[in-house]
Amino acid sequence: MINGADTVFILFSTSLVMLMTPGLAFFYGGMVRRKNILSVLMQCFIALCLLSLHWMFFGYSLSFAPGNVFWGGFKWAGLSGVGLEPYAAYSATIPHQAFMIFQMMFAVITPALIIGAFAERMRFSAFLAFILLWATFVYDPICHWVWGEGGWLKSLGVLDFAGGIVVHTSAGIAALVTTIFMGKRKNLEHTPSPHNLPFVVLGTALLWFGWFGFNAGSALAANGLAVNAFVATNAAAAAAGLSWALLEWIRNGKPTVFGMVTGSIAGLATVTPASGFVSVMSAIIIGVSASVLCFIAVSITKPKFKYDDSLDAFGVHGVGGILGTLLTGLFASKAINSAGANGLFYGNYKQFFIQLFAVIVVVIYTFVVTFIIYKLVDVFFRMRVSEKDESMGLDLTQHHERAYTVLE
Amino acid sequence: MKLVIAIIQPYKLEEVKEELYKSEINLITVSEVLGHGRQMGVTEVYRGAKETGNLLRKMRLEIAVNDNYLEPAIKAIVKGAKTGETGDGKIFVLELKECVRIRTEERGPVAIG
Amino acid sequence: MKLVIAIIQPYKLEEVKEELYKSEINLITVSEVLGHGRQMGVTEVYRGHKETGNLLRKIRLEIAVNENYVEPAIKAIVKGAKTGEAGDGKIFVLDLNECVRIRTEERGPVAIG
Amino acid sequence: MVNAGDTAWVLMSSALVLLMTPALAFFYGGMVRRKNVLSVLMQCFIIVCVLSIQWVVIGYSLSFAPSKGFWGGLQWLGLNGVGLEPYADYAGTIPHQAFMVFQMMFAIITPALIIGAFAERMKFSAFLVFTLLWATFVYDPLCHWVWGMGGWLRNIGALDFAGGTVVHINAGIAALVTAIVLGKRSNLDKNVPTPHNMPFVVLGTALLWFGWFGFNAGSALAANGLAVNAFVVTNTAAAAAGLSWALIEWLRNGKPTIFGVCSGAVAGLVAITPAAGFVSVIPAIIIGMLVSVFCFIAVTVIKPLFGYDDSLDAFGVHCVGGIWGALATGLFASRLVNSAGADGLFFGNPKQFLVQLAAVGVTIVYTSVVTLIIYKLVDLFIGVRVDEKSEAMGLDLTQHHERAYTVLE
Repeated sequence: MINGADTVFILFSTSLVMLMTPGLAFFYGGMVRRKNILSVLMQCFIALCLLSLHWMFFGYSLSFAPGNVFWGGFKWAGLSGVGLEPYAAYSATIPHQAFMIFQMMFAVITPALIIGAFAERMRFSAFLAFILLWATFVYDPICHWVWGEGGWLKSLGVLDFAGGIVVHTSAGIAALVTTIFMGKRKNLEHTPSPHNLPFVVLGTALLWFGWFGFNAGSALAANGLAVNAFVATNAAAAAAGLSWALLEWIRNGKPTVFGMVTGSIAGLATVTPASGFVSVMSAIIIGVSASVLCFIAVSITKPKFKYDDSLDAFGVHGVGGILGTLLTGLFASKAINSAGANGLFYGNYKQFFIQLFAVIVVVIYTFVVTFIIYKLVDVFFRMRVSEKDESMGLDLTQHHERAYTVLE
Repeated sequence: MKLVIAIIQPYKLEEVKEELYKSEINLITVSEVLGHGRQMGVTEVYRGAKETGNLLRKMRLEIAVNDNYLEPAIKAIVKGAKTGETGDGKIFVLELKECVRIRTEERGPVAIG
Repeated sequence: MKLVIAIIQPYKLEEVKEELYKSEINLITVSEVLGHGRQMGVTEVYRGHKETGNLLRKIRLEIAVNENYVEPAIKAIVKGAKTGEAGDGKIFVLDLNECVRIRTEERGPVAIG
Repeated sequence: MVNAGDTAWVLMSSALVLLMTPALAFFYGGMVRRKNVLSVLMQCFIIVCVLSIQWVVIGYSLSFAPSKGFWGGLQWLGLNGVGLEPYADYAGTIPHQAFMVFQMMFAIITPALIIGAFAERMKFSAFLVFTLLWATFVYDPLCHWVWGMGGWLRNIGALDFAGGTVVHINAGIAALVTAIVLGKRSNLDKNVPTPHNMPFVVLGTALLWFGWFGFNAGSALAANGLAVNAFVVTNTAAAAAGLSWALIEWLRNGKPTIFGVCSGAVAGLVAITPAAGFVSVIPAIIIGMLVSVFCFIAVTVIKPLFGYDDSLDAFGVHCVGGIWGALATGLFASRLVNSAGADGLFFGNPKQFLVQLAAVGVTIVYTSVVTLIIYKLVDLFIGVRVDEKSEAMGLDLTQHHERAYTVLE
């Protein structure tokens, strides 16, 4: 039976999650140098176009069709059999296509997150090939394991409400792999400062706004659970933004707006797997720990190991996603979501080890497969732009256009 | 004293800076300008309409030097900015009558650098 | 050789460029600056608060020329930029000691234009 | 009976569609030169204000009050009788005022689309008068013919789910007419202005795409399977069109551009608008793929060939895309998707294609004639174009006495 309110809620949540990809574009775009902003916007936008089609042709089928434990197969390829009737195994009160398109927006933003790692130096054609392969061979299988009917991690009882493993851990690890193998940007002695911080703030605002759809929408119905996820999401983002600002204040003397928005995003990423399983107080603790750990990753670990994760895709999303998945194993409670499980703090230590196991499996799988895809694409398309193109900027060399005019 | 004004390709700024620092020339002022060039530049495309603007984006350097630093400055700029293609830019040298360090009110050659 | 620096009204740039091209002067560098003016400019209004800033937006042209082109350059700029109202701008002429074409490293008058 | 779910959806959609007008402001605003960006933002914003009032006072009645005439009846002037009970002929499950406010947002964005044609050279006072007259004498009658009870195009069975003819062809033709009669911007042959802030164009596109979900899926006027279908095909067509524009550029110019992808995505959204509630996913991909081809030709071949200065391609994208969408609806519509609709040519009903063609033809003729008359009237009494010096100085400073960006601080 289709329920009107649930359908409205999912359609609206889908719109919100769609807006997150452009939100991310501005979040990242403001951070790069002026000569590269369009390349980032372009990568995010083309991901929206390309992966929408990928999802309908075969992505949705690979991820969600009732195939075997590892992937969904091609039963629903081209959306055959995915109609306007509900499909009860996923969501009994909304049209099947509504569920499909809601999930599509997740499949779009996940590869877009990786852009932060290789911004300012990747060739556009290589980028297209890379995200298409990555979505097919990394995102779709992992999505099936965790969320798909019959997926083996799902059967194991892994909790991932809105994508801590599927979205943030996988994208974060892929970011780490690409950034290591692609190498540093040129002339990095002076770390480039963000060319347009208001764009970063605008992007954060749109991401925060869209994240309500991401997390609360994952309840797939307009019910109490959705409200819990909504409140927990906001609480974690607020706590994380505030605590990052405090960390900077203590360590560097002044809080920065760039730090605060980074903290908020870390909080949002971290609470994602937990939002439907934990209470609001737990969400605040999750938010604070997100900022602490991501702060360490970004401002201590990164300079120490000297990888050039240009926009901290790994430091924020990878670290946040892994942390959130583990914390879900600590803070989850059946009192919040009876369909979930209790975590370590509620007397079920087993859940924590299930979460840990899932994280390890996904990290290894993502690392290996991303590496293979990277090498393949590098052989056929060459990943990195030439030195001259890099100093001229990707906007001019990859797209023959320029973001701003000088005089008029 | 001389005032050196150089118009160079924007993407060569890093290298020119590098070369100037090597020659111990630190006092530089950079601004973004539009310049007329003989060269075509990268064609920009807007909604399919090709655009080759005749005013191109350039970087303008202003460097005040004492006379003995003039040649090193010119050499450094040429070394950093030269590619051999049209559009590499120009260097102009002007007489500098006076120079004042505002902090100390020192004047003349000692105020430079 | 001379370096001509002109400060003009922003909206006159097109016409000045046009006139300079007619006089076969091609090497120009344009930048956006703020200039102090005697004229009032257009009053800007922000949330009901009237603002007549005394620093107004101007365009700064730099043109390097050989001696025989100084007068044509000045004439061209005046022709393009003059309206007769306060705020039309100023033209300064400086001595240019040296000019280097970075691409070929040629020097002197031959390097101009 | 008012249904809570349906009402929530239509209210949500109204908010989404409202956001499209500011989105359009940024989409267009990023494309103009720095000295004119505020004039575009201003025009879009003032339209929201002016037409919101026009709509509740006369517009809604002229468009939707049941009547067989040229306009809707006058019985709903000032929202008289438009209350919180549903009006079953339009939407049986939401308050009548919810339907009214949803439609208001369409009436607002339609004249705003035309701005793209006359940007950078129209006098603000003339713009206000032109817009008000255009909404009353072009938008309202046409809206009545296609969607109003008793409208004659509705009675012959023209399909227009969310505004292909009423919104996009209509605004696009008006754009062409004004661009031609207003003439080119000055100095255009010497240097074509490039977009002064491309990220704004991208921001506008993103918000338009976001709002378009309300535009199309909201037009189902209920939270049901039809809304989901419209939602899915809207996203699909936009994605297909954005991608295909990038491919065309890649083949033709060697590099794909973000400006191209944004233009393509908007063209795809335009084209799917009339079809959203009548076609399924695969036709949506075809509609999206092809619209980029048509609009690309219109913008890069036809426009330079005829030499009209449609500054921001309001005609090239909205009208061309809208015509293709309206005709494609006649080709791909299927009763399997929407039993209240009709089958198209490819589903064995050639008549539907001819009906669509007729609706398109009528719109083009009516709109171009009346727009021309309104333009001439306004030009006579107020003068439409700013003087040369104001144009060179920019409309921000001369029409509004303000400036978008500072130079140094």
